[in-house]
This record gives sequence, structure tokens and C-alpha cells, in this order.
Amino acid sequence: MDVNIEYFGMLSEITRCSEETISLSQNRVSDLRALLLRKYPALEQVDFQLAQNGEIRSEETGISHRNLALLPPFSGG
Amino acid sequence: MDVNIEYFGMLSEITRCSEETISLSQNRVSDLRALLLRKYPALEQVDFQLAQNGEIRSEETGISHRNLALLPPFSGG
Amino acid sequence: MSEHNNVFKTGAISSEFIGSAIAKHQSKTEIGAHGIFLGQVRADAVGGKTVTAIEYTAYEEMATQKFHEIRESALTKFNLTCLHTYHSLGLVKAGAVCLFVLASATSRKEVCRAVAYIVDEIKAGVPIFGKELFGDASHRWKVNR
Amino acid sequence: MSEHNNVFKTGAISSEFIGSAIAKHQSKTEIGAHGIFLGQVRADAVGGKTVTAIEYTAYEEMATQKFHEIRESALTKFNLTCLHTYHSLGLVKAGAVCLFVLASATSRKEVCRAVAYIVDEIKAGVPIFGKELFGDASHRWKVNR
Repeated sequence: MDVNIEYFGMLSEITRCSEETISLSQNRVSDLRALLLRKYPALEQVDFQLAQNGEIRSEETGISHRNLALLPPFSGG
Repeated sequence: MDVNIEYFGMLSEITRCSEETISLSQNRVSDLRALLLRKYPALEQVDFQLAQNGEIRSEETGISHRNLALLPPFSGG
Repeated sequence: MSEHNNVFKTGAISSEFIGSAIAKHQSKTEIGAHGIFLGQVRADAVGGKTVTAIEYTAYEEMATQKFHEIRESALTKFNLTCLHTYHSLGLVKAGAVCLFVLASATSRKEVCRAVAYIVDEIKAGVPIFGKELFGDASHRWKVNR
Repeated sequence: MSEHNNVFKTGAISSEFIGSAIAKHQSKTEIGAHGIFLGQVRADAVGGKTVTAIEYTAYEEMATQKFHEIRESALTKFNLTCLHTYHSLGLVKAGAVCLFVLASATSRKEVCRAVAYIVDEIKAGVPIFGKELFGDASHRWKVNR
């Protein structure tokens, strides 16, 4: 499955892009996390979360949506 | 001793004046309270306090200042 | 710590005055958070009548001293950069603001608690008296609970 | 309960906007108390440099939903007449306001606690990202504590 990932805040500086399309062979969040850490080792330093359809997804859940977002720690207010 | 008493809020409606001069033969706050209750029986219905020089005086303290204030419950804000 | 101006304002505290007080703090760039409380005169219904305004009076000598004590106490209890308090005297119509507290600090942790503390202390300890006026000649004396 | 407008504002939230939001509530004469929180951009010093502005971005799809959830939760927990929340997107200079929460109720008991709750929830749960800009081309990513 091809997914589109948007990178927010400091994450877009690590990935050097605001979004990209990635091909997934396995569809758990933890699989995508492992893939991203291989592609961007500097992501290790950031406590990021993955969101799908406007909701944070935990590691063991599956990805069922094409549009994903990778979120660094929040800093509103 | 002659003292000047200012009446605030609902108290001035009971006394029908905003201030008056009263002659005291005894100088404790409780004596003045008794005198005022004889003069204005309707004061019984109000939980009033006596202040002297900008400070609330308790019943057993003496009156040492000529300018007094009689205060009903506070309702600021 | 900015100097404390006179607490009492004649009549209602306008939204322009509040906006302007906020604007004045934008040059204080060490501030990260403002907590504000506004007391507004309610059009309470009492036995078929409605409060149209409150007329405030105060035992000013004591009230000014009490406002000062509350201010000093708040500055001791909470880590504030700035603190301003204003209360109306005279006539304030229903819907208008009669009390304005503005507490500012570097971070948010303290400002909301500081504002709540100050408002409670004002209501309990400052000799201000509110006469609730109905549309006709009648009135009722407000009592804080 | 008044309808909720769009939470996000482009750039700083002006003191005129805040004053005007307050003024709009003066026709709601059942309100007796407003609690307000303002977040202001601090000119923090970081290793010899000073923050001159914050540029805010958000994962808007989720942020809008989170603001809605926080609003509903606050309305359930606290007895409020009105609740408005605004947050900046884009550039906000040091000293300017980036967050404005206005909670209104018949009496004071709830508004300060409601405002503190809403601000805590926004800081912890809404995907907004602040890029602290220094006077030169450098920057630092803000992290809430």
C-alpha cells in the first residue's frame, strides 16, 4: 500500500520535505516507524507520534488510511 | 466622648442618615453597639461591623478614634 | 513590578479600557501568560422585577488599604510580573463590567490561581456595597455569598 | 450556548479583538463573570540570542477536532454560559498574544478553573508546533512542559 505522510514541525527539517509517498509492505504503525527510522536515523532523537485521519494511532494498530501525519511534541499556546 | 459615625449601604436606610455625631459615656465597641441597637432596633436584622481608622474593631476593644464607620455585609465584585 | 494605580473607577469599566490595559503589556516581553477576571453586572430577576444596574459605594479609607493588602499578599503567594485591579464606584448598568483583575507572569502555572485568589479576597474583605436597582424606584442590597 | 467560530487566527490576536470579544458579551446579562487566559510570546534568551517571534503551524485536521473535544469536555465539567478559544497560526512577534480563552458563567466559581483546564488541555493535546525565531536566520523548536 502506498501512503502519503505529512511531516510537521521539526520533523520536516529531519526529512527535508513536508510530505512524501512511501510504499508499505506491512501495515502496522510499528512497521512504518521502523521503516522511517531506517530512512531517517535522526528521527530517533524525537518523540514523534503517527496520526491517521486526525487521530493518534498506537504502535500495534494497523494503518487503514492513505493520508498519515507524523507529529513531533506539541507546543501550542 | 463625641464620635462621628458614618453609615454605609443598607445601614444608612435604617438610620435615615449617612452620618451623625453620638455622645459615648463608655468607650468599648460593645457599648456603642448596644447604644445603636436601642436607637435603631432594625439594626438587629443586619450583621454589621464597626471600623475605626480603616480597620474592623472587635467587640471588646476600645474606641480611641473620633471617626467611625458602621459597615453592612460586603458586596463588591 | 509596575506601580499600582488607583483601584476605583467611576462607572463601568469599558472593554476599550480592558483592551488598552492588555496592549500596554505587550512591551513586557518577559510575560508569557495573563490571567484576567471580569465581574459583570447580572440582570437578575427578583420577584417579577429585573436588576437594571448596581450602584456601588465603598468605605474608601478601608477599601484602599484592603486592596493594597490583597495585592501584597498575592505578590507573596504567586510569582507574578504584574498585577492590576480595578473596581467600579457609582452606577454600573446590567451587562457592564464592575471588576477587572489582570495578573501576568512568565508562565501560565500561577496566573489562573492568582486571579481566583484575588477575586475571592476582594469579595470577602473589601468594604464595597452594591445597591441593585430595578427599573422602577425600588432596589435591593446585594450580599456576596 | 453561542456557536463556536473558527479557532485559528492568522497572525497575532490583537488587543482590539480581545476587547471586542468582551464587549460582545455585554448584551448577555445572565453572565456575572468572565475568566480569560492570554498566552503571550516571550522574548526568551537562549545562548546569547533572543526569541523575536514564533511561527506557528498545526496539523489542522486533528487540531480542529481536538479543540472541539476540549470545548465539549469543558462544557460538561463546568457550568458555562459561553466559551471561546482562539489560537494563532503563522508569525506572532514577541509581546503579542497567540492564545485567547474566554469562559463566561453566571457566577465566578467556575470560570477560573475552567480556563486553567482548557489551557492545560490545549498545551498537552492539540497538534500545534511553534518555531521560535531569533533575530538572525536561526531558530529553535518550542516544546511545552
